Amino acid sequence: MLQAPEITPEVVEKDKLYRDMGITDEEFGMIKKILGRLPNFTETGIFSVMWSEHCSYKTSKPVLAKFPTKAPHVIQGPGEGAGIIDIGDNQAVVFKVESHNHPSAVEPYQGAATGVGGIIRDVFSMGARPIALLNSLRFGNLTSGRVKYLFEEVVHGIAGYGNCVGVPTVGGEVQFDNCYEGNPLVNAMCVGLIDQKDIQKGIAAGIGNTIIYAGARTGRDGIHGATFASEDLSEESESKRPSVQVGDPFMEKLLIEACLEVIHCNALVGIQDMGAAGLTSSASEMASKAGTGMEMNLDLIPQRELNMTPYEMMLSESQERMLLCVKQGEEQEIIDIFEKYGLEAVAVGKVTDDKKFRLLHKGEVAADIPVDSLAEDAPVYHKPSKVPGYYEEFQAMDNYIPDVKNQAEALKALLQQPTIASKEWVYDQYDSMVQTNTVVTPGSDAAVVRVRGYDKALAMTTDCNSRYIYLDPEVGGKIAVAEAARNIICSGARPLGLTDGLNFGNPDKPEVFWQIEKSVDGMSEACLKLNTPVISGNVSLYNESGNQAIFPTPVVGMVGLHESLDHITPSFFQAEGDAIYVIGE
Amino acid sequence: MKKVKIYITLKQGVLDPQGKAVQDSLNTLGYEDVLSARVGKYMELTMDDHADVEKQVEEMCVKLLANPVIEDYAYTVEEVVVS
Amino acid sequence: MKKVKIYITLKQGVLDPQGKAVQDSLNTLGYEDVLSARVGKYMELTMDDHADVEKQVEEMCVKLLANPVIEDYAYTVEEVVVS
Amino acid sequence: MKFAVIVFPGSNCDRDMYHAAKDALGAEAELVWYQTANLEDYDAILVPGGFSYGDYLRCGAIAATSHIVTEIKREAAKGKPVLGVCNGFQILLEAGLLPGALLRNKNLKFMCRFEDLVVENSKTMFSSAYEEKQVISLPIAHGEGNYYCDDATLKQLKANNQIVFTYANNPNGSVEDIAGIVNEEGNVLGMMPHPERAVESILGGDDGLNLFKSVLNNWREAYVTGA
Ligand SMILES: Nc1ncnc2c1ncn2[C@@H]1O[C@H](COP(=O)(O)OP(=O)(O)O)[C@@H](O)[C@H]1O
Repeated sequence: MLQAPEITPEVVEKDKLYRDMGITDEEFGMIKKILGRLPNFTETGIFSVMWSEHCSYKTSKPVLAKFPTKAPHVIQGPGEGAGIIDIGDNQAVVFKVESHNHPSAVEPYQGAATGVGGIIRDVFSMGARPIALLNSLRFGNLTSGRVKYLFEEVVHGIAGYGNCVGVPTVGGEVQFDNCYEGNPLVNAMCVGLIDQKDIQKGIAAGIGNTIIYAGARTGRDGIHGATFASEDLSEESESKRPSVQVGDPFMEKLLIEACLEVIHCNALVGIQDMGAAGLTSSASEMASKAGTGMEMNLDLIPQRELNMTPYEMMLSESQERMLLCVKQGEEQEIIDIFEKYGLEAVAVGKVTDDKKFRLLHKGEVAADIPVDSLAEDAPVYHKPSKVPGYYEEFQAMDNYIPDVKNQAEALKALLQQPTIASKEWVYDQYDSMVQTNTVVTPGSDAAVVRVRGYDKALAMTTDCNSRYIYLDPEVGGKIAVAEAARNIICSGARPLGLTDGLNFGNPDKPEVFWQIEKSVDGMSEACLKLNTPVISGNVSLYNESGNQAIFPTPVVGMVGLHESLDHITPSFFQAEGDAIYVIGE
Repeated sequence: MKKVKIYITLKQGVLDPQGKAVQDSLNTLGYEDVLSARVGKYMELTMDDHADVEKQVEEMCVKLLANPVIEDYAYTVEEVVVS
Repeated sequence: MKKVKIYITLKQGVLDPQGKAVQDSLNTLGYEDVLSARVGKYMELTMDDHADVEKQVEEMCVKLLANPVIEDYAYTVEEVVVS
Repeated sequence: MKFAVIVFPGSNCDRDMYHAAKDALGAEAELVWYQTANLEDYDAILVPGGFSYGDYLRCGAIAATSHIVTEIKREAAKGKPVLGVCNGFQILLEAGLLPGALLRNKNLKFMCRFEDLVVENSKTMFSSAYEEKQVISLPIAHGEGNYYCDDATLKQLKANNQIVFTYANNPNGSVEDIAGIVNEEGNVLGMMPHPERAVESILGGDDGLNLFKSVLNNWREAYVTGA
């Protein structure tokens, strides 16, 4: 399936090869109409990744539109690599959460590691220095060898990558439940700090400007990762995967430093990381956002393997790569900075005025697609939704009041639950102190990272009790946001806003789609009440294995501001003799 | 007694950042003839004699020692000559 | 072209926590015949032909690839047969 | 007094070290990229932690072959203080500036937490602001901090009083609980714990500050008349 050249457009249509890539018959019809002809194999692959849920949010878009995203302090809402909020003194905080569930189920160390790498790139591509990482993990119960292996390796992977790049991992959460046995969840969040004047956008503007490719070479890794992320985990998915992506945190560390130097060059017009669907999504999105077109010569793409086809290059998910738009004639200044860090940076294309996404390969046109059809104009679906039977049953039940005979025993039994027990085993493996700004390390309600040189600090947390959301998605959604806000407030900070990671089962099932809608309703209501807009997020659907869906798990990552370092309050008792109060109901 | 030598290498096409760093470093040190480097693991097991040693080693590689998603393995089994 | 295979092992007497962990896991999995395990590195270099390949490999091991305080090394040099 | 903080590709405690010297100690400090030709202009050299070259092959091994290490050796031979922390310690060992090697932690895991250390030798230029046998608390953050040397080397380390810090509760399996050692001349210190992470009480403690103060005080005594 990977050797494209001999597969003609006619064969793609006749043998319905597009179906293997996740394109439906109707969508194939739309593509023919957009192009006014049959798409070739490469073009079909490009549409398939751009129209996958992962890139286009085709089923979740109508739901996401419900989130409140605006507030006077929001500088950048959803739509760019990460959201941005004003924190005064011409500074801003940048943050986003991202899932890497499916890769982590197949190869837990690398899956988790590359998840961390991806979210860090989202943040520094905005021009921000990454200052903290958090994560939100879900596994089956720790009774099987496979689950223990997944848990250990995911934690090793997060540590392996985060520790090496020198961004402290300051918080997170872990929950164990049977529903995650075959489909663990690995969500990573990155927080960055930026001077507002340095904010970058992922745009390819200015006709004639140069497109520069920087970082790792392109290999055959993770081809079709984006479509893979939008399917449930089956036996097949293992064999479907040509090759797992391996992360190189050392390369990423160099990329961070080089990119944070490059953003100060006048020559830079736009910059974006190559995340899911790699070169295809970064290039087409940069052009679409700027209202331009782009032409790239694939012969110039740095390649790690021999004889790569356009299809393979465009769909590769090799890690640690960035795409830049640079003023024509001023390329060398930028290339020199990358070279100082030992990184490859090559001009591979230019901005055009025809709103086309055109790829050249060995003297031939390998793809020629209206760029907006890939990004902005991807199809959107309004899926049917239906109240699940289980929910109606539960609602009809009487409230259950547990009859606890021995309080001390019950407390001990609870504390032994892995979900409740101390997570020191996990966070002891994370470097939580590098950058020497971590005031409150993992183990408290919210982590606190001070802003060096100012009398202020940032509080951050990830939260989601998916059992509540399963029982009642709307109330559970409110609880998730409220819990995050309480954690922030307990640390002494004012909540600023949140990023959400929507992890759900197969949205084609009306009951699952209902869960998505209702939890977003609940979350939105809480966001409005608490004045914590949603500034970024991620959607991961099809989290099912063997027909069992996970509990709906919309992870909330929230950030708050301490207006003075004196306000920082840890969550543990400070001194003997201090009084203890309980407040609330 | 048997001595088992196991070689674990990254599958063709899987990125090997460590190998790349070793190659770059050797090139920088002046060994420009080094065209590529790949880094893997080498393990030595000492095992009691047993009818099924080979079968066991094969199993151990699959179950624990190698990660079949990204690694290949090979092994040899030798008699330990007690001198 | 030459293919160089390099084997790096911990010196006798240097504690090998990773080897110990591998042995313990194998024993736990039921492979009780495994009496000991040592974990080292295995590298493959591809090198351009050169009069001094062996000498260069020896040097590279001493200068970079192995740490003489804790490690031993061995290598083989093979002709790459281009088919 | 002017400190050089060496920045290798992959160093990540470089800025922390810089802030410790500049802001907490109040000395002059500069970040020095590893391709810089020489270090003559600096009075002391700090080799920070991190993952130089991704810790690929062996921690510190690739960095130890770079040109700047030759320069560090040259300055060390002049008697200038050289401090290597964590990955910096690994680099100094790989470069042969200090004896021994670091293996993976006994439990094979990366560990990040505060640990109690005992000051075994308070007569070095790095430890003179501490009391002999004082117990101090510094963060560790490493996966390969398990110090190893052969018996002959250990004997020498003891005979020359080169062991500066030991762990009160050995976290990683180091021989004789060793956390930090100096060379025979006493001007090169390597240690796994991070003094630069413990220079402000808001970050959990400032026991590390005296290490930098020791260096500064000794330099003043030697070079500043009337000090
Ligand atoms: N659940 C969500 N809530 C709000 N915004 C979202 C959500 N999911 C995705 N987004 C926004 O959609 C945009 C595209 O997301 P994504 O494709 O994950 O980013 P990237 O292209 O960096 O990988 C981002 O700006 C993101 O913030």
